Amino acid sequence: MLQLAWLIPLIPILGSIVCGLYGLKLGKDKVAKIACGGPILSFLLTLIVLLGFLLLPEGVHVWEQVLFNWIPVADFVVQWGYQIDPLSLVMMLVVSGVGSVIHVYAVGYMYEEYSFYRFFCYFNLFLGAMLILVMGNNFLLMFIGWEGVGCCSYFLIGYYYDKKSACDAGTKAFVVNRVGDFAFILGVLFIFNQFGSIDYTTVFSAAPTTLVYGSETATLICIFLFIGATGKSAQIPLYTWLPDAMEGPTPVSALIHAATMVTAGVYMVARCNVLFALSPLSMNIVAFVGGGTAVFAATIGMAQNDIKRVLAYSTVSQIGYMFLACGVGAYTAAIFHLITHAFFKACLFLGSGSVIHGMHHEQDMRKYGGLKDHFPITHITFLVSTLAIAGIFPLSGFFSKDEILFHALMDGNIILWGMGATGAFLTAFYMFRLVFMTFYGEAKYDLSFHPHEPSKIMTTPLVILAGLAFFGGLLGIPIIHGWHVLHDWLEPVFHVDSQTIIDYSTQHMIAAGHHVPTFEALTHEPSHNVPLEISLMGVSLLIAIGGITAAYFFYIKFPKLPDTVMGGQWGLELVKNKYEVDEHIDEYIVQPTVEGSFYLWKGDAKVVDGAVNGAAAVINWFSKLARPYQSGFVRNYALFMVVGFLAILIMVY
Amino acid sequence: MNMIPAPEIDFVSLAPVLVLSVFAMGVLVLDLFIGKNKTILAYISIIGLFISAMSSFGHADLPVSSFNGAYVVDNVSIFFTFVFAISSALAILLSINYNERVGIKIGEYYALILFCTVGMIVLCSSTDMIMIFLGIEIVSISLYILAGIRRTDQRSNEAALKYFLLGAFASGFLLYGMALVYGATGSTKLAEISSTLVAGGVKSQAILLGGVVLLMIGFGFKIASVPFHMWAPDVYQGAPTPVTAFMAVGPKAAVLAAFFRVFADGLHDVAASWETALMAVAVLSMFVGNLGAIMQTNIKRLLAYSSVSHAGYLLVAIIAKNSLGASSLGFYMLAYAFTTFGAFAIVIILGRKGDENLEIENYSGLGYKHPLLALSMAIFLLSLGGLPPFAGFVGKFYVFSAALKEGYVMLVVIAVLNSVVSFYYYLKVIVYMYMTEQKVEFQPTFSPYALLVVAIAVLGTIQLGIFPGPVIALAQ
Amino acid sequence: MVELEYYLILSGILFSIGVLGVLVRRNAIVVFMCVEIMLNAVNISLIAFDRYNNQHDGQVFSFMVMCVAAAEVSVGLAIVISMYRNKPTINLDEFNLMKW
Amino acid sequence: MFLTFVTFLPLLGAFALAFIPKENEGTIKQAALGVALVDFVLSLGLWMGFDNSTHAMQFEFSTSWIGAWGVNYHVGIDGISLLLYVMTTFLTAFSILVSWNVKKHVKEYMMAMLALGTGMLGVFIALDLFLFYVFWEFQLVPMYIIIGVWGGPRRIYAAVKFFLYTAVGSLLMLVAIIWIYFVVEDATGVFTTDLIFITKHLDVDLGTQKWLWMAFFLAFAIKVPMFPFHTWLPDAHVEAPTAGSVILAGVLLKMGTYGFLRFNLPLFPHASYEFIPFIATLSVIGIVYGALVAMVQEDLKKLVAYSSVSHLGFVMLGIFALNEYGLQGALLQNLNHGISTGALFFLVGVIYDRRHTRLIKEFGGVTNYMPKFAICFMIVTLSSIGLPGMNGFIGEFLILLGMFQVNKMYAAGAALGVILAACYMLWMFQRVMFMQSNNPENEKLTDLDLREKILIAPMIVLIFWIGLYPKPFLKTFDASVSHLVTIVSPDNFRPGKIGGSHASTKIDKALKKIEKQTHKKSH
Repeated sequence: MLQLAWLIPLIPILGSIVCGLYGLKLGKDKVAKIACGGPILSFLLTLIVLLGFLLLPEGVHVWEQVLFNWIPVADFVVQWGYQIDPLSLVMMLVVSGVGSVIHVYAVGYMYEEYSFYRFFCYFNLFLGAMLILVMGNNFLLMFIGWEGVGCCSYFLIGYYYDKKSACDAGTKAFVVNRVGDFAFILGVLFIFNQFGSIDYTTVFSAAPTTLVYGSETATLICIFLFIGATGKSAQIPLYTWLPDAMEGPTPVSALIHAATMVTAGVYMVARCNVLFALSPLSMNIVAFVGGGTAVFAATIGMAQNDIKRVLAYSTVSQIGYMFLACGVGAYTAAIFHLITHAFFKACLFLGSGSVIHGMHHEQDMRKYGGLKDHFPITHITFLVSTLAIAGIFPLSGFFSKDEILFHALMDGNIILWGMGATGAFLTAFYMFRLVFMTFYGEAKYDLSFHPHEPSKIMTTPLVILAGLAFFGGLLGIPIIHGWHVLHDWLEPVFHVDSQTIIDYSTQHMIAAGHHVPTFEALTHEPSHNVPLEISLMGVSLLIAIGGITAAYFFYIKFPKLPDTVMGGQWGLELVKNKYEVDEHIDEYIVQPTVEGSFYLWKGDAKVVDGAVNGAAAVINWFSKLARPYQSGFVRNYALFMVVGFLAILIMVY
Repeated sequence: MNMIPAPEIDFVSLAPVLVLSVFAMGVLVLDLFIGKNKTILAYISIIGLFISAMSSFGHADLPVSSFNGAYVVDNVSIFFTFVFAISSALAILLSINYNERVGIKIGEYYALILFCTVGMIVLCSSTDMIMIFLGIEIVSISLYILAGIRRTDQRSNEAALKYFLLGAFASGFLLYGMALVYGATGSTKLAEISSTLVAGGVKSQAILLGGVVLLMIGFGFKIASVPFHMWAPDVYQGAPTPVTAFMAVGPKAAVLAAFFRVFADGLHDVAASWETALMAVAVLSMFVGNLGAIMQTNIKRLLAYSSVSHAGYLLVAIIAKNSLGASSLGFYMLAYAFTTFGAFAIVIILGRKGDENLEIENYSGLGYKHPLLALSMAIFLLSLGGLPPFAGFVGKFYVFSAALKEGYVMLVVIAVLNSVVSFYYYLKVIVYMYMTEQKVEFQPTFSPYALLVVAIAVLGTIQLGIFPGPVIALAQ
Repeated sequence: MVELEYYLILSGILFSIGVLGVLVRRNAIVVFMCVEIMLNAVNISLIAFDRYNNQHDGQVFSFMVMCVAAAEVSVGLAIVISMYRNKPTINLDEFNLMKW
Repeated sequence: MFLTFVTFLPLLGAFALAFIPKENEGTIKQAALGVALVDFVLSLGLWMGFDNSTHAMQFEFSTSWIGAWGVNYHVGIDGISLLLYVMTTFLTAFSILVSWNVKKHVKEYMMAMLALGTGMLGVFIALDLFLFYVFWEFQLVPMYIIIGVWGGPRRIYAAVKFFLYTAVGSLLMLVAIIWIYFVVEDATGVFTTDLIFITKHLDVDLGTQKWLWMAFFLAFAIKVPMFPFHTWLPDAHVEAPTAGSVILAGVLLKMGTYGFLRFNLPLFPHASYEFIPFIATLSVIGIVYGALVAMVQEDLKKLVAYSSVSHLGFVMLGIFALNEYGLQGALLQNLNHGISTGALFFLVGVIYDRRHTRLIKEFGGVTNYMPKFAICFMIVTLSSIGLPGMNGFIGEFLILLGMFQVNKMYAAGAALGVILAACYMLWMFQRVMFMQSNNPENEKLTDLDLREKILIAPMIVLIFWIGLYPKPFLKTFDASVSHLVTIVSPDNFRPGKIGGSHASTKIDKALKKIEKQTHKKSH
């Protein structure tokens, strides 16, 4: 059964090729069938593979399928191989599962589009690339998926290619991602330099006995990889592309910019947990960047009026949570949140999508209001997901976020926890701000037209995702030991053999004469302090409710309040303008580069080429100079002979 | 009162010279009895050239020195004899039609070419300064006349006058040089001179060096090297085109051979003193020749200047002073003969009665009106520039290797860079022929003889470029 | 007994005079005569060397030179005459159709 | 002999064309294309018959040419030259079909193209310095003609510049060649220009090596072109006709890199080793500089030209990593650049034929009118910015991998080029293909016709083939490259061994290694 693994990414890719080449001839319905058939098929295959994996003998946690040698150069041999292990299985399930649902939704959403087929060509291709990303058994294959999804996201953001803003957003996304990829490549190069291989199994098994704990190399590798992750997962400082990416059609935002692609960074960091375990410094960096982003993005999210932008910033901040979790070593929590987030954020996006769809592509929330009667299903599902993301018991978000906060406090420190908590509060606030502005209050759109719930094909996915968002939390119920299914499932992946690390590093440090640190990041046991845990849950619940009530007061009870209190405050302005980060990047990086290059070009013509043409000019000049001496008078010629004679005479004597 | 011992005469060695002289006189006499059409004379002269070239194989084992070492027959001299025969023959072929066109109805013309060739053969095989002087003068005097053979044409006259006065002036220097060398070494025979130098039996170093310098000027003038080149452009332009081609190749080759014998053999021992000066002359010739050519709009002047720069390259071979140098001279001149005659042949073909049509712009669009002519012209120019796989390249390669063998790297580098400059003006002609629209109507006069010359030249150029092996074997 | 040097100096002076003449005079005939002076200057030194080396090559050489000089004269004058036919002047400065 | 035949077939074809009257252009075109295609097929035969397991020259043929000088007509092909050779025959056929609509002087054009083909092929098979030089200079002429006659407005300037600039370098190389000729003669008493012999017996001290190296370097660096010798390239590319640009980018530039592999490295290993920092610096500058300058170009062809400077910088970097990753990467990148940039020039030519302008600002929204073109253009663009899964990535990654072993900073600097490539390419693509068409002219644009589809198809196939399964290509390089690596490995010239007969020992070591490898393979 496992043997079928290679089909999983292939099917969507084939689907994409078919759509791309014959889409126009086939007609929309056929295209729709093919486009949705692919992902669903690969979802089923994933289930089969999962079954096969469960049937593997006890203690076998990794199963590799090597298709062929991709790049064989001397001792550098990269296989095209897939690795099936708990982590990749989880990702595959999420990607193909959520992916299929969103594909179905997209059929409804994009149906009016002329280049329907083009959309699904990209969409399927994306799914294939994403599956390669999570299934690859080495860094380079991951990189194929990594850039593949980036490329598809570029296509899909720029789907409406006649809109300049869309094209700019697409290009921006690609280039910003490239910055990350640059670091990623360097990371991979470092890894090969250290391990002489880039296969996960080799590298991770060799790592504890190759890299010294906290050594420069270890840190460099991790930092580079993490920078790569920030690019893909829109973390500080490379987050700016994600909000702009909302130019793409809503299903794209749901699948690529919320559920799957943007979490690739988290997956990668989780995948390399062994390496990160070797470098406490980089762990801290990950944690703080994550926490920082969580808060930072949330603050921006509070003041946005474009419904999708709010969701975009909330995505950024949620991924921040995941990194926070990774940073404190709570990889399970990170993946857990990744899953739940995939559910509710996808649902939210799709919901917003159906609203936008029903509101004739109006995205400004200030022009909504009181839509709950027009969009009953959307409203309910949206509400569920919102509660989930806000972290209300017993919805999925509650468990996952809460686990992260718990670990932030226990394995991290109070500051990280503070960040998390603030983020949670803000999240609850702006999400409900969104809900209230959209579905409640009095209608602010012109009443001439009647918003309408979209067709079944779009509402069904909403329901499914809402359901997942509701019950998804059951995957990992904390406190009660053994009920945390996900934890036990992922344990083999995230198990770090601390003892080997400590032994190797210790002797190595002694040999090198460094003082041996306390390996506290490795040694300390994740404590199970049940009362504390419960009390923390209470606290975070309170925080969430606090956020909601605040939102309630501002946007339902006293709708005037925001303007009267905050109107024109510099803080609000700053947040509204997203801290003017884009502007500054443009001013201090982009413009100077372009202008600089322009002068370089001029210099190229003037100086570098000038030297060449200059030589020619000099020769011409000389030849003009020499001309008059050929005067045509015999006496001159004779004179020159005599002069030459004297010159030679002098030379000889 | 002791007698001058009369040396026994070696007719075998002299055979080429004698044969040619006889034919020349024959032509002179015959001229009186035939009518207006002198073509027959041309045929006879060519036959004469052929026979004399063949007769140079008289000796079984070379080298043979006769007349008390005043005259020698060796590979070099034989090879050069062939170069002369070929070039003179080509010149005659070119002349036949041209002379009718421009109205040169003088039978002596061919006789003069033959006499000139006699002088060249003497020049390249003599090892005695007296003989060398005689050779040079035979060559020069015939050339003075040939240059001015179009008596009614002012340019021709002017060319003759300039060439004559300056030539005589230069011979003065040459002669004085010979005299001083003779005085310093007590002999006019190169062999004895060098032995005296080796033995250190020089009477006065000062006189000797003075002589060397004067010789350098005399020879330098004849091969048109800077700063003694200034006659060349004017004379080349003024003289009838076949004569121009002729004097660009044959005499230059002959003088170079003598130059080589005197300096590389005779004065080898004092090379240190003249080497630098000669290098200076060589480098100057390259630069001035190329720079001068760039500006030219008249194809004949352009070729004249390019021949100045070629003189520069050839001096490199003399500076090398080794056997490779001698043979490379021969090969280079042969290649140069083919390319130059080919080029001038096309120049002649493109001219017509009353209009020489020498402006380079007028060649615009030739490549599509007369593709074969243009193609051959391009081949000749590229060969002159030294681009493989044409003869010129092999010649350059040969000369440069001769110099590099002796380690004159800088000199060769300069020469090489100069040939890049030379490409510039050769390409300019090609640009006109292929890359600009036709300006004037072409009215070429296709004469079978000229076309024959072109054909021979193309074959020679390519043959020497692609399969130079046999010829090189001969030259060595 | 006259030293060799004197002859050499004499011929040197004559030669220089000839050269100067070529440089300064405009009349074709005169210029040509100056060239002849140069040749004869050389003859003097040839004979002198010959005498002081007591050989015969020098004398032979000088005879050769005379013959050549004679030949040159005939050719030269012929050229000058034919030139004169086209353009009735023998002032060299009148002759520079061709330059540059 | 077969190799010789394949090499000279185009030239024969050119002669044959001479006898077709210039009126019936159709026949001429078909004949030319036929010859080129046959040649391509034959060269594929070479590839089929090629034995990957050895570094030795194959299809070798040697006969005395200029006996007096010991110059031989010695040709042969190995892993380094084989694929360049095949690519040359391919691109020759390609560019003949590209220039199907050439208007004036069709006959001359086709003849020039075929002659050029032979010239280029000869460069890749010559195993004799003299022979190599002959081909090397010979192919200048047809290219000069092609640019100068069928080029754009400033074609003459560009053509002459191209010719002279290249000539400067190669003539200095000629001096070095003669020098080597005598050095070897002194050492062995044999007059020969045979490359194989010389590689075995050339044995000069470091100082001389450096001088000779510099002479060869100049010739090849101008051809590549490396910064700062690149300025002839934009002019040549912009003025040349489409096919000319394709050939120029696809083959002529490769001659430079090939020269480094065939001459600089094996002949002067120690000097090459010493010059690594020098080359690496120039290459990195070239990569970044080319990319930056490309970003602000207004003319599509200029942009692609400068991007070539950047890409070739990568290749040079790979070569002078002097290890297998770098070298194989460089060789593969040679092909990649030939394919991607060749295709780019072709596509630019396609819209140029329709709009008679290449200014980016003239375009916009082209996708609306030429969707198929848009797809192809996008694929080629992505391959040229090295998207994984396409050809460009593998080459670039291997090169970075190789350089990283030598010096991390150079690799990092080069990797910057990866970012910049995305910037200039995508920005260009956006301005040309996307957004609203601001110019009514664009609405007249028609999509790819059959000929153009036939032309672009193989390129796209190759792009993905090399990207997804490069093994066949890499395997071809393998033996030769590892042999080369053993030659240039620094332990051949540790202090004290210089001036000894290390050349021969070097070869022996190499041979042993190869033997071992083949042994392994056989088991």
